[in-house]
Order: sequence, then C-alpha cells, then structure tokens
Amino acid sequence: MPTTVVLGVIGSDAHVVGVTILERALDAAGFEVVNLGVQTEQAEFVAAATDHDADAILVSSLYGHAEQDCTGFHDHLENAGVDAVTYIGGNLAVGQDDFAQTRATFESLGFDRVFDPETDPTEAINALRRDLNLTTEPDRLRVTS
Amino acid sequence: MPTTVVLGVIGSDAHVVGVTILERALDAAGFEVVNLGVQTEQAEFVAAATDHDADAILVSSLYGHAEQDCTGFHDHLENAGVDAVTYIGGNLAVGQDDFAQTRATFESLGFDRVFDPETDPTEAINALRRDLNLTTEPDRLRVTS
Amino acid sequence: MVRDEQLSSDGLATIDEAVRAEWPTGEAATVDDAIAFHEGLPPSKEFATVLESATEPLLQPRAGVARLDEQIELLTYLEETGEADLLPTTIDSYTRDNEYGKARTGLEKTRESDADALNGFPAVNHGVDGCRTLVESVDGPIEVRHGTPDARLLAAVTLAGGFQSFEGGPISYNIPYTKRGDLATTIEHWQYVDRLAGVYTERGVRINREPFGPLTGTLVPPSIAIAIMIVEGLLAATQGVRSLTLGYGQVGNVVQDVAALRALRALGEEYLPNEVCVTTVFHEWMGGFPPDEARANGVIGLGALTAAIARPDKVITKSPQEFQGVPTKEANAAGLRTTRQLLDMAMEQRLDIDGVESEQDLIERETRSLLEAVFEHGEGDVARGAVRAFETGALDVPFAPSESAKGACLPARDDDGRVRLFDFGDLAFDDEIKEIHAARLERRAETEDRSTSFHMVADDVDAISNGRLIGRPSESSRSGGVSDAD
Amino acid sequence: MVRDEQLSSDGLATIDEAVRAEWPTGEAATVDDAIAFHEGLPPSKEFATVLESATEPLLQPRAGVARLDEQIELLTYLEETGEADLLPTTIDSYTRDNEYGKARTGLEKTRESDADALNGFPAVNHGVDGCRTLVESVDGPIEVRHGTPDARLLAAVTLAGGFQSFEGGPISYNIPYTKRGDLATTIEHWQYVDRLAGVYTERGVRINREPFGPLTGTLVPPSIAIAIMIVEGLLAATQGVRSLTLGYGQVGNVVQDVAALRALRALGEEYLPNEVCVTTVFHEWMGGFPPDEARANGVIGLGALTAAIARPDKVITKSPQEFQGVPTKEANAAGLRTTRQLLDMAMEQRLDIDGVESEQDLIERETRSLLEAVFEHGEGDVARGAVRAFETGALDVPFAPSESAKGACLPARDDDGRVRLFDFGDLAFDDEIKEIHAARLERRAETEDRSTSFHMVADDVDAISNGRLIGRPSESSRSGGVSDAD
Repeated sequence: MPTTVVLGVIGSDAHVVGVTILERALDAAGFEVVNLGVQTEQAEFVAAATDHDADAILVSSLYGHAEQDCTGFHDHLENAGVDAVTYIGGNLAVGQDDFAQTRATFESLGFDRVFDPETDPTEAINALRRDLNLTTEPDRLRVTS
Repeated sequence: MPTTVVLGVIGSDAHVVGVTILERALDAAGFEVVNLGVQTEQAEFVAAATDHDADAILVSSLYGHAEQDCTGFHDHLENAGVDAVTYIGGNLAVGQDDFAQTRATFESLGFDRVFDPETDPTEAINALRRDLNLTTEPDRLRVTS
Repeated sequence: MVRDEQLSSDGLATIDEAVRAEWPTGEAATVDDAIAFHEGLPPSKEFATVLESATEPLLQPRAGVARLDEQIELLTYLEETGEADLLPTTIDSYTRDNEYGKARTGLEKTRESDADALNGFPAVNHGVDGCRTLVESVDGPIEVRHGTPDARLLAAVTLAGGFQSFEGGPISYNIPYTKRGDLATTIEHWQYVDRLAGVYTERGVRINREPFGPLTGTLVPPSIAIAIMIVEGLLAATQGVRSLTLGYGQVGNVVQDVAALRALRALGEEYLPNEVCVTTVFHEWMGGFPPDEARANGVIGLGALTAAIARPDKVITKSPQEFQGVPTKEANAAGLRTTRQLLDMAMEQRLDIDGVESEQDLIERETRSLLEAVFEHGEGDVARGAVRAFETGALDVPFAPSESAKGACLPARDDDGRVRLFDFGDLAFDDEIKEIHAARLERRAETEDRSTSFHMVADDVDAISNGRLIGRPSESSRSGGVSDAD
Repeated sequence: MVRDEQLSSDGLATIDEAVRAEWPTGEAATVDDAIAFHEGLPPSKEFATVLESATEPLLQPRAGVARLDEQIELLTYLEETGEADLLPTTIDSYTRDNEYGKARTGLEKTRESDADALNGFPAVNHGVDGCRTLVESVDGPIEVRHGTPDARLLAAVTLAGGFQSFEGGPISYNIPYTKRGDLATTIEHWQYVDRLAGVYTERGVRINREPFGPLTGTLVPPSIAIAIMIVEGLLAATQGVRSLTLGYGQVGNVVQDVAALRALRALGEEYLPNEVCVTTVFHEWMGGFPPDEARANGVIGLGALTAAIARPDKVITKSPQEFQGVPTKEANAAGLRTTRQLLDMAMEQRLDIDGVESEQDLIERETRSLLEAVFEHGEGDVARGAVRAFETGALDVPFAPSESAKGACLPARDDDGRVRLFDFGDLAFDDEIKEIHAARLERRAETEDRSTSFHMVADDVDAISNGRLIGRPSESSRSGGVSDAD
C-alpha cells in the first residue's frame, strides 16, 4: 500500500517553487503525493488528509506569517480524526529570530518536525522514512549525489 | 616671434597625463612649448624660463601639496629677472576646500591665474591670449568642438 | 465563452459604470475629463512617444511607497540621482487584491505613524487628483506597475489620473500571480483595460501597454514567455491598443537572452497588426539574488551586458538589495547607475557573439508551435484558444500557481546554462523540438555524472543566489539545511 | 653597458652584501636560512604551485597597511570575506623610494597614534621575521606588490621572509613610475632581484615573478605592454626565473582586451624559454574611475566579463571606491565578490565574440615589430636593446614620465573604442601598421565630425570616469572647469 503525503503552501502565500520541487522529490521517492499547491487553507489540508487517508502532511510557508496561519491547525486535524505526522518548513518567522526558537514555537503548535528554508528534500524524505517506519531500499531515496 | 611657454609638474608629483595633453594643446595653438615634465623643482622652472625667455609659466600640481611646493617660487622668479605671467592648475589642496579659497591662496603666492582640475586646455590658452595681448586668429584657437 | 472581439461602446459603458462604482474615487475617473489633462502634458511625459523615439535602451526602476508626497520624493530621487529615463509607480498588494478598504487603512496608518504600512502606492485610494499631482510633480514619463489580476478600477483611475503606460495582462498577471483566478474571466477584465487604453488612443492619447514578460521569474523557457506576450499583444490590439511593449526576463545565459529578445521583437512585429508599434523590455534577473550586495552587482552587470548586445527598447533594472525585498532609494538608484555605466561602455563597441542565430531559430520555432496550438484550440479565436490551451497544458508556465494552468512542465538548464524543458507536460512541442531539449539536458547529465531529473531543477533554482549560473551537484551540496531531521 | 647575462655567484654575493648592509634588517635576509622556512610552508602557500595548477582565473586584490597586526587582519578579511584566491601585500611609498628611515618614522607614528601614516606595508622595516609572521598568519599564497624601481633590499628581505611572488620589473617599475631612474641601472638592479629569485628556484623554492603589465595605466596600446612584458620576461629568465606571470591592463574594449590577453599568452610562450612556465594576469581597469561606487561597479563588471571570455590565470580586482584612493577592506572585498559572481556566471557559458582573431593578429604583428627593434638595437642583447630602443623611441610608452623614454607616442580610441596610436613618435611600426591605425582613427574623426587630434586623447582619458568608453565631443563638453579665466 502506498504511503500518502499531502502537501501545500498554507495561508495566502503564493511561493510555488519549493512545493513543486518537493512534490517531484516525494514522487520520485515512491510516495503517493497530493499537492494542494499555494494559498491553501487549513480546511483544505484537513479535507485532503481525510479523503486520501494521509500518512503525512507537509506544510510549507515562505512569507513569514506561518504562526498565525497554523494556529488551531492540529485541533482541526484531531477533530477530523486525522492520524498523520505533520511537518512544516520554510521561512517560518519574519526577521532574524534564531531557528531553535522558531522550532520550539512550531513544535508547541503540534508539528512533529520543523525545517528551515535551506532544507534539501532528501532530509524531509529521510525523516518521513524514519517516522513512518518505511522499509524501502535506502538507495531508492538517494536524491542528491 | 613665437610666444614661449614653460610648463611642468611641480614638486615630487608624477602625474604626467595632464601636462602631456596641455603641451600638445599649446603646441597646436602655436605656442613655443618647453615641457619640463613631472617632478620638476622650482629652480628648474626658473632656469628654463630664463634660458628660453619665457612669456608664461604654467605650473601643474595634482597630488595636493602645491602650496608648500610653490612657496617662495615668485621670489626666485623675480630674483632671476623673469618677467612672465604665471598660472597654476590642478588639485591644489587636499580635501574638500572650496575653490574660491584655493584661488585666493595661490593668487596671494603670486600666480596670475588659478585653474581647477576640470579646466579644459582651451581656457588656459584663451587666458594666455588675453594676458599676452596676442592677435592670432581666434579660430586658430578652437580646440574643442 | 470569452471571445477576442472588441468591446462595444455600450459594453464598455456598462462595465465602466459598474467598475467605477466599486470605490468612491471611481466616480471622477472619466475619459472626457482626462483627455484635457493628458493633452496638457509636455511631450517629455508622453510615455509612448519617449519610448518609441529612443535610440538607446531606456532604464526604468520599480518603486512605490504609500504616501503621495513620499512617492513624489522617491521618483524625483530616481530621476535625479538614479538617472532613470522612465519612471514607475508600483502598486501595493491590497490594491492588487482589490482590497481598497485595507489599502485605505494602510495609507491612514502610514500617514499617522510614518512607518510604511503598505508595500506600494495605493493609486485607487489616491484617486484621479492624487495621480495627477504625481504625474505633474515628476519630469519623466510614468507607468503603473502592479500585478493586479482584475485591474479595471486601477486602470480607470490611473489613466484618468494622467499615467500613459500600464503594465500587465490577463495571462501574465493571472497565471504566475494567483491560484484561483479563472483565466476566461481575467481575459474579460483585461479586455476592459485594453479597450479603455484603446479609447484614449483613439482620442489622441496613446496609452502604452506592457504585458509582464518574466511570468513566474523562475527559469521560464523563452518561447513560453514570447508566446504569451504575443497572445496578450493580440488581445490588446483587438481592443485598440497601438503602443505595446513586450517583455522578457533575463535567464542569465547571454546567447539565449539575446536570441530571445531578438525573437520577441521579430515575432511581435510579425504577429501583431501593422498599426501597432511594438517595443521590447528586458527585465534584469527576476529569480533569487545572492544575499550580498557585491555579488548582486555582478548579476546586475551581466544583465546590463546582455542589454548592451540585444538592445531592447527598455530595461527594468534591479538593485543590489534585491535579496532583501524592497530596496532603499539609494540602492535602487545604484542599480540604475551600475546598469547605465556598463550598458553605455559596452554599447560603444561592437560585441557580436556566436550562436545567437541558431538559438533564435529554435526559440522562434517553439514559439510558433505554441501559438499554432493556441489558435487551433480557439478555432482561430486567440482568447478562447488561450483559455483552452492552458486547460490542456498545450500552453503552460513552469511553477505557475494558478489552477487555470496545468503547471506540468519543468525547466532545467542545459550544460551551457540555457533554459530547456526537462518535463514538457503537455506543451505543444513536436518530437524534434523535444529531442533537442532532451539531448541538451543529456549532455549536462553526462558532465555531472547524474541522470537528468528534477534535482537539476531544484539545484538550478538556487544557483544564481549561490553564486553560479548552473546548479551543478558540487555547488548544491554547499548549502545544508538546519533542521531537526538528523 | 648592461648586458643580458646571468649574474655570477660572485657578482651576486657582492651586490647582496652591499644591498643587505643598507638597512639593519638586511642582515637576517639570507637564502640559506630562508630555504628551510619556505620548505616548511604547505603547498597551499606555494604561490607558483597554486597559480600554475589553477583551472580557473584566480582573484587577487591589492592591499597594504603599515602595521603587521593590521596587515594580518586585512588579509584574513580579504581571504574570508572577499574570497580572494591569492593575497597581496602592497608596499608603502617611502619604501618604494628606498627611504627606509622615513618608513620607520611612519610606522612608529602609526603604532603610536593608530592613524595610518603610511600608504602600505613597510616590509623592509618589518624585516624577515615580520614577513614570516605575516606569511604564517594567512592561509593563501602571498605576493609583494609595490612599484619600487630599486627593489633589491625589498626582494632580499621579503623572499627571505617567505613571500613566493614578487611584482615588478626594470621597465615596468621605472618608465611609468619615475622621472630620473636610468633604465640601464634599473635593469642591473632587477638582474639582482631576478637572480635571487633564480637562486631560490634552483634550491627548490619556485619564486613567481610578475612584471607590471598596465604600465602608465592610461590608454596603453596592447602591443607596447606585451613587448615590454616579454623583454622583462626574457631578462628574468636569463637570471633563472622559472615562473613568470605576464600582465596586461584592461582598456575597456572587450574584443581588444581578449585579443591582447591571448596574444600575451601566445607570444609569451613563444619568446620565453621552454623551461619557463608562463601565466597571465589581467588587471581590471587602471585608469580613472567614475566618482560613484555604483558606476564603478559597472566598470568592474565589464572587467569581470572580459576575464570570463579571455580566461587569464589571474585577475587583479578593483574596488568600487577606486576613485577615492585606498579602499576600505569592505569595498576591497566587495570588488572581489562582484568580480567573482559575474566571472563565474559568465564562465559557465560559451561566449565567443567576433573579431578577436584579426585584432590578435594585429597585436602580434605590432609586438613582433617592437621586439625585433629591441633585438636589433641591442645587436641580439635584449638588455642593451631595451635601453637603446627606449632612447631612440623605437620602444615607447604613452604618458611615461621617465627621462629614459621618449614619451613621444600618443594613443587615442578608435570608433569602436579600441586603443590605437594617434602619434607614433618613433615607435618601430612599419607603414602598413601605421596606416591601419590612422584609418581607424580617421573613421572616428568622421563619426565625430572633427579632425583626428590630441583632443581625442584628452577626451578619452576622462571618458570612463565620465560614464563612457570613448571621449566623444558631446560627452567631453559636459565637464566645464571652474577657473578665473572667464
């Protein structure tokens, strides 16, 4: 059974490049990908996760308003009975905050993992493999030389 | 009888471009030119003016030490019996002094005219014509279009 | 269904009434009143006249702040200290989203606190009089630059306000900018904008229109950009626009950029009606900039050199502070002067580079193929054809967020740094064209000893900001992310 | 009369003793002691090794301050923040004039007051140990850059101090730098320097030598620079130098600059003995810069683009603060990074420009003509030939202050911005070459509707600092002087 990942850019953020590349990387790594694209509301993530019985939800945000866009997100997921690991990545805070602080903020919102904007898709994929106890051949996952 | 102009760069200044171009401009305008070149001492100016019975002496300085290089210059000229108009031009003072101040300084040292570094050779030549009451055709003097 | 037909004067009047009722400042935006104002402007402020009669590329920055007095000050600075030939007024995001109430609040906040609460000039809120004050206060021609999918009220107000150039178009301000804008509706909206420009033109005020060439600004293959420019140009011409500036954004390979600008001009002149005066605009690199002003100046320099060889009619400059968002006015002026110096020095000498002709041939062939697909999809109607071609993916834009586009094609640089397609999606390219792209990418794959894949795309997207043109593996491995995955 | 013969070891020892006695720090400057120090340096500090094995142009700034600790800090900054590949140490003016006492006073003043009383690093005063501390404290290879006509003690101290590269030569550090230096004497002085480098080389420490290509930095026709580079290279090779970097300063016309760098490499390899490894260095524009950092970045950008096409082994970078003299370390590093960004982006793509071959042919023909005249003047001896050729003006440098040169030739740009000769003086060019130059300048005269004259020269000298390559009349009329003549 394929492992299904829902991904999208939350809020009114229109940064499309990162999520497009992440979609391709996940696809190439053997995941079933549901890419909701940019400007995706919380409700759309919840609906897609329910409809596709998602194993993981990957949220992207690059315009600095992630915290307000994500407030209450995990309550909605829980209410809808979604049981998926949740990651978030991107420019999560405006300004020069240090990343440890940002990570703590988003972990307290309920995300399982928090990534900075320099993260290579490989890192997210490796994390998914571990968190979901997947057993695919490791070299299937090699995405950068 | 040709009008003789002695020119050179005073002191230990080695800026050669301006004086080279001025030499050509004076030559093209019909003057007899004695170019002493860069790094010329006061005594060399005086000797050349005497030897060639100069009508004018044009002193150039671009490295900011003109005032000290020219102190006493007109006394030496007078002592040697040189009767020539004297001009000085270039970057005559270090820093952002206003030009009126600089002109006053060098006029008080004895120079008849003082020019800033943006001066076109034509201006110096026109001034020479006037100061020496020369009668050459005006269009012989046109050096810029 | 939308059709490529000129709006009737009744149709125009109906829309005009509705649009101008959307916000109080709309009422004053009448063409009759505006003509006299435009006629009173000196020739030096006639955008089309100045641009079309220029003998060398004119430079134009981007710039917009909330307050009128500060916008005047900013533009005056860019004219005097930046030596800008053409002026911009960049519109704020709320106005682009037609959120005039939020724009008003932002403007009020800015007036009270002096801190800029908007990222541009809310022209609709400033109204016709505010725009006219701006136009009167500066010396040069001035253009509205924005990114507004539904720019009808903005156009009504700013054209009445004395602006004589208006950026954007139904594809170029929809597909790259928004997720949900329906393309057919957006085309209808821009038919109003273009018809309004046409009405001004017919009454003696030639309004310049400028479709936005860079699109998503990220590795857009030239033929896609050019095809869209021509589609938007045709739509505008139908509505009576007679001064059209077609745009193209630098990809960073000089041969490809020069070839693209030449193809843009050649095909623009070929496809657009004779009565339209076609000019071209080159945008300095619109992708990610190095986070370093010194390196950013290197990127700007390559753009200036490209412009010197290709000689577009206009260049939109970047500033060395590009990576951090809106530049200071000093940095904006610096970008103009760095461009000017290199452009002038390089234009004074013959610089003919090899390979431009064959690249231009390829670009033209691809563009014709895309345009034919549009015409076929619309059974001869370019408006319907554009909608349907985007639906099927026959015409597509890489990294387009819009649901009106398939967004299925993916670009990558070849071994020489030229932008090719790694994944064609459903683009209307014939097999021979596809084979050329594949072969070029295969050569890169050999050089890099890896297979052609989306990894190249990912590496290429960041390459210039990392100091390189092509995202080679050794370069991409430089940047390691910080995360808690390990 | 000076002859091009290798100094005997007795001859070397005699001079060595006298030179090292000139100043107390000379005593410690012995080759025997130095070899062990050099052998202890890692390969990453071996200048010749790093330069000769590089696959892409290496970047090097100019930089020198009085104090050792501050020089270390400066070079470390340029390595880390400027990403310099090769490091410089620029020597102060007093040391260049062999005024070591004044240099000591300046150094003491600087130590006391923290204000820099010297315009460079007084290496002779810092002595062997000071130099070694410097060499040990930085990561990269490091070169002595100066402008010293009699650089014998400087060479003895710095080579013993661990430097492995030494700029300058008897013509290039005499003719453009000083009025009264006798050329024959200067050649003898540099025979000592070169022989010292040869001795190190023979003992396993390859010292890199770099004649100063830009000469007067003002519109020097390429063939004159290349001929002098080859003469200095031959003189150095006779003394045992095996690593030679021949230099050339940008004139701003890309075709001519690329052609010149290729001619420099080709003729260098042809004329110099096989055992000499010839590399080339390109100096970014050495003439007057625009008084504006933004425009200066445009000039630097054109240099970087030229380097990307010509691919010299090394590039000496300029900073955006060039017009105001010595740059801050930040500006110096910025010049490096602007160059790096444009250079890298441009080198990743094929950029072949038309016309390089024919320009290179002309440059090579002119250079051969000048070199033949030197050999003839010296009856086969290049040292005597150089002295006599400068005496007769068969070899000459525009705007040379030296009394050892005729200084009779005058350059001007042609209609394409290439540097030609307006007045040949007594240069050893045949009539056909002269006709080519005259015809090119005649074309410019027609374009400008004025006669070919020294006015073009005057206008050209200021053109780049005024924002242009060629000094066209309309441009030159921009700058009006302030004076009391009117």
